[in-house]
Amino acid sequence: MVELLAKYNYWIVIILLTTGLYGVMARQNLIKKIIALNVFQTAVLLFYVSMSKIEGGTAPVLIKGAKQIIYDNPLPQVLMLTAIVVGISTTAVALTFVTLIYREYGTIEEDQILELNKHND
Amino acid sequence: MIDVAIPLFLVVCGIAVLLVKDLMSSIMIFSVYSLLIAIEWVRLNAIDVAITEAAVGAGISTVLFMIILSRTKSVEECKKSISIPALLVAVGVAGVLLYGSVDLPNLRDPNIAPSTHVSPYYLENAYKQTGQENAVAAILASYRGYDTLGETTVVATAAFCLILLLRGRRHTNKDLKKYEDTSINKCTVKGVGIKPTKTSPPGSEQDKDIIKKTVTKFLMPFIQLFGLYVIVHGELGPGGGFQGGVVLGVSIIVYSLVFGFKEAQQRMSVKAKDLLVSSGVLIYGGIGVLALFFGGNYLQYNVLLPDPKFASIIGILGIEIGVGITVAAVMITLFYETVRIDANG
Amino acid sequence: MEIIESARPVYAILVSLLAVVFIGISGKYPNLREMWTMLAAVLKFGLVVSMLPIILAGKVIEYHVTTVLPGLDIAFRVDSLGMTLALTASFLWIITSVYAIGYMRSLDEHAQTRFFMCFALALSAVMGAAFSANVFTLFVFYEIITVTTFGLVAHEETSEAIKGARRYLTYLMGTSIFFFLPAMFLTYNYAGTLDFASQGILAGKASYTIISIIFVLYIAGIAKAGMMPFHAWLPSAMVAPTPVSALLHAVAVVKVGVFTVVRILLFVFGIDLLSEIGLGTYLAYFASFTIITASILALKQDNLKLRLAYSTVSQLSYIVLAVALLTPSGITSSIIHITIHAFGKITLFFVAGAIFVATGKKYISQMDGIGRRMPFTMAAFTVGAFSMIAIPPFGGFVSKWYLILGTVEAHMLPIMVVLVASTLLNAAYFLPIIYSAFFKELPTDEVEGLREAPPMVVVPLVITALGTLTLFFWPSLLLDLARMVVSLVM
Amino acid sequence: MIKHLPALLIVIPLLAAIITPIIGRIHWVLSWYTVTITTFISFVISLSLLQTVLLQGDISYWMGGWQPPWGIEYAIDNLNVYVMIIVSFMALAGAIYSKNNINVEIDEARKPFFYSVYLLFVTGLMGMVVTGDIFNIYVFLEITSLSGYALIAIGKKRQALVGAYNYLIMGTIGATFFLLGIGYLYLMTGTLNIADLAARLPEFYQTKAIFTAFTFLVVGLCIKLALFPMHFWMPNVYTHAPSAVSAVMAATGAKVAAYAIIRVMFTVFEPEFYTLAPFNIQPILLILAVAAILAGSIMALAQTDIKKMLAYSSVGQIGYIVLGISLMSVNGMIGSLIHLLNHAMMKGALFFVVGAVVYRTGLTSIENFRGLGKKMPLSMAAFTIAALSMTGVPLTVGFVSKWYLAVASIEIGMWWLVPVILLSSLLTAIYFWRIIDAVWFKPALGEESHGHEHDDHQKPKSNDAPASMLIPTLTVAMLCLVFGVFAYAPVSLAEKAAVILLK
Repeated sequence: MVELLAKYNYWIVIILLTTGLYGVMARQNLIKKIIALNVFQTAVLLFYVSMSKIEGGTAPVLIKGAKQIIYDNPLPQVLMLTAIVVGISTTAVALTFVTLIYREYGTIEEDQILELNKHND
Repeated sequence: MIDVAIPLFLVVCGIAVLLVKDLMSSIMIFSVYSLLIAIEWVRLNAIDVAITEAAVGAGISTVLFMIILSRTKSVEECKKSISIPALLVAVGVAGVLLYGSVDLPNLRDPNIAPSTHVSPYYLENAYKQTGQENAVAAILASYRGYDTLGETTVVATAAFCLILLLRGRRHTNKDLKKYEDTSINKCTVKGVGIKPTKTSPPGSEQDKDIIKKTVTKFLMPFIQLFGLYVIVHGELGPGGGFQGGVVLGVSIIVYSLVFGFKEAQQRMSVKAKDLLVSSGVLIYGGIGVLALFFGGNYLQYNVLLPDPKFASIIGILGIEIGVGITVAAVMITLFYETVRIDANG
Repeated sequence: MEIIESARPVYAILVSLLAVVFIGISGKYPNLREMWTMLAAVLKFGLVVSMLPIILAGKVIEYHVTTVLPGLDIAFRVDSLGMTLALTASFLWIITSVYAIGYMRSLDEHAQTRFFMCFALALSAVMGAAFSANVFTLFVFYEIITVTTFGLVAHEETSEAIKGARRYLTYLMGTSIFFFLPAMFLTYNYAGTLDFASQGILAGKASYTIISIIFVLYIAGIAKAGMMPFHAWLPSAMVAPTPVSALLHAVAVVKVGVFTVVRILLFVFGIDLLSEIGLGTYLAYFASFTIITASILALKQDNLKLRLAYSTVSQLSYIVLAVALLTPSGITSSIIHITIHAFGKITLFFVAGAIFVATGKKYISQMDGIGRRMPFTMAAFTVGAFSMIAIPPFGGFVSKWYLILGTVEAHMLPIMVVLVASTLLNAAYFLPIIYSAFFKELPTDEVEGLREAPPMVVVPLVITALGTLTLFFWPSLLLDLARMVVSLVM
Repeated sequence: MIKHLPALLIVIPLLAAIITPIIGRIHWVLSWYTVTITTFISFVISLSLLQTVLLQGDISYWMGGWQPPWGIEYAIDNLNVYVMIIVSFMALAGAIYSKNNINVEIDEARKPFFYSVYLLFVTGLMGMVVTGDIFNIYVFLEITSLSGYALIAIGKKRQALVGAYNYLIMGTIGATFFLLGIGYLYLMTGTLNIADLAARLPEFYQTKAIFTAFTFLVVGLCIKLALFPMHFWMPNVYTHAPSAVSAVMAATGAKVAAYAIIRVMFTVFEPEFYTLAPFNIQPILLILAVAAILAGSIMALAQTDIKKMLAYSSVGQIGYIVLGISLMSVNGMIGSLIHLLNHAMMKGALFFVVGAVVYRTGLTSIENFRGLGKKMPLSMAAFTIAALSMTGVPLTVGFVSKWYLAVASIEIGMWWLVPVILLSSLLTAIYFWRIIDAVWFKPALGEESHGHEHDDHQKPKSNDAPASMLIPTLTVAMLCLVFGVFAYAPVSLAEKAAVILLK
């Protein structure tokens, strides 16, 4: 049980990641796919940030003079700041595609779009 | 206990997001999910990440999703339930992950490699070398400042992409009408949002609402001041260009939500905003180039002034401002461009 | 052996390449365009002839162009074997050019510019193949011939022509990608080099099994030599205009094919290695099979060009058979037959073309009595046919004589039987044509207006027919070249 | 400033890309000049870096003056300078080419943004190549991906949007996998610097976590690379993107993804890993590569749209690159590396020509190529050269790559790969010959069949592409021949890189 809890966040990451991935691939709705993609990405964020935490550590804001303080690892946090920003950028572009697709096809369901493409070819 | 509960809630929300058919509810749940994850970041002492996640995940992306939703359909259609190939892939990925996590080190273990190899150097030297008390800001802006330049560029790229795709006239498809009424669309459950072009951009209906306007007008300087503060504050505590930029951007977005798109444009014209997207990155990149002329490497701030530590502080401040400008401008761009969509369609 | 560094072989190749450019530019002025062709043909022949004394003096000319990859060079080396092919091809190009101009203009063919461009390109490649110093260079030019002649075969652009050309390309490209290329690759892998050497390069480098596999791959890969079962491209390429069939399918393409076989057998494997494993014998019997089968198939053809095509298939295997005997006389026969057959067969094709130009007839059954109205043409045909059958005093006799000597030297009597049978078959499919052309009556409704083709068509075929005679009486140049090859490899 | 060339290589185009929209307000042509000049500068800098690397050895540039592993390092060696040259050259060619070609897709008002995004795309690729920090690869991967999605979506047909959307989804999944892989590596080693990772990883080679990290890194990149069976997003993308974009993407995007795979497989991980890892990786890659080669060729055969055909042919060609990697021998690696260059040129030229045809006729069906030899002789000559090169005819670049792959296969005893390569060459020959045949030997659609009439004097007027498109097309096509004949120059470079990778 202790062993299980020691890796608790890993399991959560795996569940979220798998859920998101399944959602991206299985859903037909283009917006739903993007939401799922976001869930998928946040799972990775959770993975990184989880590894930055150290037992008994404090946030990595350095306190002058204090020597014996254990700080959490700041690096994964920095990396994830980048990843979040990348994520929103991707989402914005993806959503733009969705609106344009809706304007051109009148639907945001993948199977219907495929159907329409077939008609066109 | 809460450390166990929040992730569990996350999982519940994550699954619920996918199960809910109504897209609006789905987005709301996703918003909750983002907030939950921000709380989780706080629990994990990642304050900077938490602020960004709250502003970006729960704030901006929810707004974006909703705008887009108002332009398309809000209901997922009643199609098949389970996709076998997707399930197989997902199970495969989960399998590999499970397999890999068997010999991963325990969480929170202070002796794992990330905590012993590179990061101690940052914690030890960040203040000495960069004058930043917030180690996150020190790494973000200085040690890995180049990554951050890249990241700012990603944001600017997104803005340029949107402009490229949405500005000007796209040809519209003539065959669209032909297919719109055919059997393909019969599966729609409620028929909500089938004629999306009729819904107006959020904001324009509320022109008459004086109270909102007054409050907004009153609040606006404070929000923006707060944004600036967050940008500059990164040196001492959580905060920085991204977070502050998002806040600044949100202030303009709120303004245009309340006062309408046209009014907001008078405050900040599209051209000026485009210019800001570029100028933020240019400030950032320019400071890097400046360092070259002072004999340092690219983005080496400590050569800019005689006192290396002070130079570093100034340099980092400069790039944080650059990031802030770009991020704010991009957030506004995302909003402006998506709102403008059907004006062109 | 003295080696002379000279770029002259490269010039011989470049002449017609340059001509391609000029032909392309002056496409709108047919006379100017044809002048380039003629000029290039004469220049090329002159360049080849200018190298002849050096070769006859026992020297070789070498020129290294570039190294593509370590071990893969583009390099040229002019020796007696290559010289034979180069001389034949460049001389016949002059004649064929005259003939082609006459033929194309008489029939008012379309896309003549493209036609002459491809023609010149193909000739460049033939020179390149003749002068190749290693398998790689040879392979490159072999492929270039395939591609450029595709343009000639497909010339008519009718669906039949396209179909024939596709088949042509499929066979030649397919075999060379699937067999020739791997063979070369394996050679490189085991021998470590691809340069031709007079004693071969594979001896002692690989086990007999591997060598046999490489051998089979080479033989299967060089489909241009027309060995069965990869011969079917030849008849289907007969859809091309007759000058193409004449030069390319009686001379350039197929001769490069057999030349490649000879080159590979003698200079990659080497006589000693082949006789040690006994591969020559297998090849000889294999070739015999093609000789007989193709002759029988030729008997059944009514289309004159098709009959000639099958005759070519059979005659090419003579050359392969001769070299496979691995004896001095055998090799001599194979080399001189490259030239002798070229002269004979080109005459026959010219005749077929001349008949088509004059009468529009393609089928043997329509040619009764034609000899009376076209005496020069049919006389030339007779000369060519007799040379094919190997009746003295025509060139064909010389090579068959050496071939028989070769079988005796190799103690392969069964082959002798094949030769006799094939000679009879040759006679059986050529003599009836001559007979009906001269001794049967013309159908009465056709008497009017039937006469010889224009002089530009007739003169060349008379010249080649005379050439066949010359080769019987003065074969010394050819024999000298052949003997030099023999002394080199033996 | 010479010392700072590695940084300037990326910083110049990056800042130029940011300025481009502003400059473009004056007149869009200025933005075109910006892009052309900047890519040219990058190309020149790459050449100068090549010289430095050859003469003085590898270069390490510390961003912000921080020593690795604490700061971000630009590590330039034989391998990435070689890829840099390919990318910057093709980017330059694409930029010149796009000047007129892009008229088909967008109006003048948006051109400055197009060029900005184009330059960002290229910068992202170049940034991925020169960096010595694995997370930095991810950041630049995202720059290039985002701009790539937008570039595709401006395609004229609405299918372009769907293609771009699917690419975005797949690309994001791939990038996220890559990020996840980095996370595993980081968790085990605590570092992000590639050289440092290489030094610290060997003790973990047998762990499951590192194997997982490897799997996610490579799978993520394979999605980007469009390796069979992860290729399905790619044909639609190449088909519907603007031709200039398809050309540059095929010529550079896939190449950089392949480069990243090589980097991860042989620099981050060292060859020893493949003997110690819990599963044997080589056969899996090998099978995927062979499947890609055959499937790509076969599917290309079935296409009627030329762009789609080229896209499927790319699937096969990517198989070649992966095949060379999976052989894990010096000659195989040379084959892969040389194919990076060769395929970039061949596919670039082919897409350039197709773009010119679209520009002139607006159609992309293979039928439509009939009789084009007379109308667009120079373009079609370039097409023919590139197509012959694709089939692997000697004296063209295609032959060189295949030769090395075959040598490597025999060398390690996998002779059965040779027939595979041959078969695919044959299939390639078939699907390209269809077109060459139609171009030169068939009358144009709608024209009467000639029969025997004399058409030399009345042939249709040649109406070839404008010079801005012809020049890059012909240059690239000629290079297919030049490097086919003088193959030794790139091969020696590739050989140096291969030897170091497999040491």
